[in-house]
Amino acid sequence: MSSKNTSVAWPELAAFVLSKELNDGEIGSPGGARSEIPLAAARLAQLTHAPNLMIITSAAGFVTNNVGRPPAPLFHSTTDYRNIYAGAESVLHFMSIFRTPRDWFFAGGMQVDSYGNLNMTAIGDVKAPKLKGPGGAGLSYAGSVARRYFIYMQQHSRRSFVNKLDYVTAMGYGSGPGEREALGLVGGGPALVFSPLAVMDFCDATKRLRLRSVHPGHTVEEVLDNTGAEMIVPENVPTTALPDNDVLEILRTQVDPSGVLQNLKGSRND
Amino acid sequence: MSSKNTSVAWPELAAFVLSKELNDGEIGSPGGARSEIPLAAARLAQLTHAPNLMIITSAAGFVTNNVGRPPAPLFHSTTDYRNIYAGAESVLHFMSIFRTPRDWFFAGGMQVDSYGNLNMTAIGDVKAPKLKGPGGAGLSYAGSVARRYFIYMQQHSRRSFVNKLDYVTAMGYGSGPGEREALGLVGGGPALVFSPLAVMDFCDATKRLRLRSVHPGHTVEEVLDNTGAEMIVPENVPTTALPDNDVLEILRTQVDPSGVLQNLKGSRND
Amino acid sequence: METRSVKLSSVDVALEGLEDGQTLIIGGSLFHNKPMHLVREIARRQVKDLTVVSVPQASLDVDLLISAGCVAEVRVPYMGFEYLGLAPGFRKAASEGTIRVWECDETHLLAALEATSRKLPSGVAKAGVGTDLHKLNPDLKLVKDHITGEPIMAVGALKPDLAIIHAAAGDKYGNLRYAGYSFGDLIIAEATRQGGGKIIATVDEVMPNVSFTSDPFRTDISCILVDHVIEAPYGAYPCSSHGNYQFDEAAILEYVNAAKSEQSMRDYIENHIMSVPDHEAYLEKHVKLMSVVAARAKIYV
Amino acid sequence: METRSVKLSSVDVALEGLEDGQTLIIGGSLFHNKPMHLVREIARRQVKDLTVVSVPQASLDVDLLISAGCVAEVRVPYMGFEYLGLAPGFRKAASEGTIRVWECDETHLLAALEATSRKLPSGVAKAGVGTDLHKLNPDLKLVKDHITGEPIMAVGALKPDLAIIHAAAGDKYGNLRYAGYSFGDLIIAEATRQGGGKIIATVDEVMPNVSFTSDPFRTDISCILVDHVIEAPYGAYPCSSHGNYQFDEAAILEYVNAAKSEQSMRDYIENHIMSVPDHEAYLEKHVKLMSVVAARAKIYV
Repeated sequence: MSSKNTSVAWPELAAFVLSKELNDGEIGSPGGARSEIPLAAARLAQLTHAPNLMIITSAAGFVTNNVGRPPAPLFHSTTDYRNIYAGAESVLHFMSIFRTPRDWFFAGGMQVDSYGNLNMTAIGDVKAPKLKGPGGAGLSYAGSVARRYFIYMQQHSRRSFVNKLDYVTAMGYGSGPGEREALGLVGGGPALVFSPLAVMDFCDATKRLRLRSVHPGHTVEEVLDNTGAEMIVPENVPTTALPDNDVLEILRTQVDPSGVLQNLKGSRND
Repeated sequence: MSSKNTSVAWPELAAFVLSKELNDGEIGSPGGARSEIPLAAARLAQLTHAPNLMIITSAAGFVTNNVGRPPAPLFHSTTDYRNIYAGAESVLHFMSIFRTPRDWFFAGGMQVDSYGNLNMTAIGDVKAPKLKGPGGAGLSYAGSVARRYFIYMQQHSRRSFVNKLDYVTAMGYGSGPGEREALGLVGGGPALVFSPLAVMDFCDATKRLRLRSVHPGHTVEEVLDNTGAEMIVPENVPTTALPDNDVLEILRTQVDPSGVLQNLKGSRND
Repeated sequence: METRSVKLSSVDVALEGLEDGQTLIIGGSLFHNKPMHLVREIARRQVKDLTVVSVPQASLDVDLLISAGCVAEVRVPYMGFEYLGLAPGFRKAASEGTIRVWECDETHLLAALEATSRKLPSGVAKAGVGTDLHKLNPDLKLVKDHITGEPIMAVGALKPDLAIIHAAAGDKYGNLRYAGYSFGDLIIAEATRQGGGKIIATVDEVMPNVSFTSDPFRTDISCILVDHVIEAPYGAYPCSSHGNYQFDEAAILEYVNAAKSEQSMRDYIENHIMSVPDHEAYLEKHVKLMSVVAARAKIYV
Repeated sequence: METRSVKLSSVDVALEGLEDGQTLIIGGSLFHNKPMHLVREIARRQVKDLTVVSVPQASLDVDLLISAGCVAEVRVPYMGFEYLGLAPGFRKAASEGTIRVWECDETHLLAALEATSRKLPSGVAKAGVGTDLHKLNPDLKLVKDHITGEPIMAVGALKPDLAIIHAAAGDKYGNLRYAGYSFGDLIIAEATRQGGGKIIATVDEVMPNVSFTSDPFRTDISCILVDHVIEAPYGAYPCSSHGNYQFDEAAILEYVNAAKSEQSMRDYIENHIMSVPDHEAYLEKHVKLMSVVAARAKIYV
């Protein structure tokens, strides 16, 4: 298929943006409730600039590399058995999942604050919460060991980007520079936040959330209106770059031939 | 072959005596430097009174049961790959070897004292020992978790049975009753000591080494002359019972068809 | 020479000793290898006040037990339906305060299970340091590392009374082989055995023992870790038997939709659990041949 | 699309960075899966003051390094030749005080490796409580359990600089498959990787990558845990490649006998190590075709 004149759905944009964050030779795990996105990002990286990238589908222990292999379908879950067809070369024992390196992890969250701390526990009083979250999963673990990790939020609102979390389920930069080191957390902390509206990273000096780019069709004002967390806004905020046709072609023909990302619920904002 | 009129070598007697200590349904591991003996004991138990006994060849993780299968040769080492032919049904991951139950273990030692404490570290000053032992191996671990364990000594002398160990590598009953419990050691401690001269156990009340039986051709006096450790000697000490012909037949045709035990170095004392 | 005894059991025999208030640990993860047949049997027996543990992820299995009123406490690192949404029964019960939730990271639960499996009093994890988890969970203790003194999270050994797991195949002695991934089932079985509990496995099929002796390296869980084997074809349905058949998304969504009202959930439980006397009846009533044919075919994409 | 790089290496490239005083960990156990080719290469380079670690058991591998004068400290739970007797080089060096011995139980070393593999500062074991081990080894610390307060032995994380292991087969990317048991090689590779060290694997043969993708559950060690793969047929000889070929007892006894005098050991080392430039030359000089044919045939009893 030709990808020309086909608008890019935000999950596709997410996969593209995140894929560029992954370097050749790294080892990492896609995760979170919408793991199609990081899984696609990692496979896209393998098939473009990072042929030695190894993916561990954490919860199922498959270690995969799809370089030079026939396209494999993208599935909704990293725990799906059929991920074995995407170049699985080994399967880690369950306990070995926690004994192997991660250059990166992906994490979702119900709430994120301006230091990249995450809440997956509850909104409101945990004794009788307005919204009970799914729980800590492996977020705190991943955040403590991974060289860095990427946060992707399915909504960008004042309820999801807040200054004070109802509960800290996983620590990002805590309350600022030096706190991770003081606690002996060996991982580097969150590197980037992706939302349906924008890409954000963290200021090296202050560890504060910082607006990096705004997706096409959206504005800085719109982002700020929907952000309850303090955020550094540089003078010039570029528009999030779209994948060129070659990369989009690889994404749509080799990484996600069945169009799972294009058809994700709420994937369209055009 | 008929086993009649064939004298029983002490390693065969050891295998027979020890096999009677193993109960149906138990799980255990043969070990020690002469592991042919406990391995033969466990297989003999499987083929006589304990068909549900499961053997874990600890260092190699094979879980075996040879009931109803063709006879398998006996090998010198429990780590020998060929033990897989003795009814291996599963192979434990290495770390799972330390996460599975043991109703019994077998242990050797350079020195044993009257509370069943063992020295595998060194004879003489460890900085420049007269004899450097092979080290702790898994003796202390086994002694700490196994429901009980059996000690077999290759020599019975005043140098191997002593009142004070040069070093305590693995704790038996320490310095007496209650000490294991006080330290939170969940295993039950040593149950029996087998030597080329005699069978010894431990008095329930005092946890002291106690003479249980003397092998045919040997005397209580001979045992005492060669024992440097304090030992309880009951008024009547029976002779160690020999296997009957049926059991000896099973031992020599199904457990050890190639006569490994009969031909062990120093296996003859007749 | 005597012969070995077999561990093939009926559900009734296997579940003897199941009591209110016990700690139940469930194998598999998310929609995979969930022993759904046993989950339904436990729910049908209307056991109360269970502490239900599952690691790393639970979905329909634990949520159904909550909806059926069997659960007092949930110890699950991730409790949800992943791309199909949040766990409705869990969410409702937590909001209404009718269940306790043991807030944790998966490495806390694993440390507690590993400690038991090694007969150690406790385990540690770095996860949780810098979070609120230990403020919400009294079993998590922020301590100083024995050697470096740095902050670390300690948790006591966890000893389940009963473990239920599902494998693609097993033999009559209790050896198990999975078609796909076995997730946390091994450490679950090890911890349950070492803690003095009971392990029940359902299997899609019983294979001859020679299938295991011919390739013992392929045995995922040894018979020394299994007390009862129950032959239950499609025993994980509507979840997957990982690598053997896929999960039935429509059947899982049927539960999610039933959770929209108390009446519809009562109807669902009556229809899927209370009114079906056994596994055969369940398959007769709720599983079409073509749907399992499709679930199998999907394995190959 | 770019292509993947391969990890097939020469010994010289793989051993770059090997230095006096490093911590070397050796895989396999007793007479099995010992990477003897690499052991000889390391000995031939006359590296000094190594801390040599092996778990659970070492024999010819570590003893040869001691006899060749490469070792300052030994960290091996069981150091001996099992039914073939005590380890002569180890025994001599320990008696003369020319090496340090890290007295331990195997669970102490495993706790130290597991801690590193999980990026934890330390690990614990119950073993050692009630013994003299911690009085002989300052790295073992008798402490109170974080939760129960009972006595327990703590040990700091151990981070090897270099791990050498031997597998029956591997692919060009570093995936490894063993024919028999892999002993402690996995936790050794995990701890070395997580501690920042390097992992070198010798393999009896290099198999195509498709042999691994066709059955990934059969892969014993993933390529993410291997830095260099060296094709070395009979690379474990005279030890076994477990399940691939048996060890050569006569060849091992040749070493044991050589240890009876310093001169005969010097001759042995000259003959087996210093005078052979590479693996091919070693096989030419010391391994008869019929002895490996026999070693293979013995696998089947």
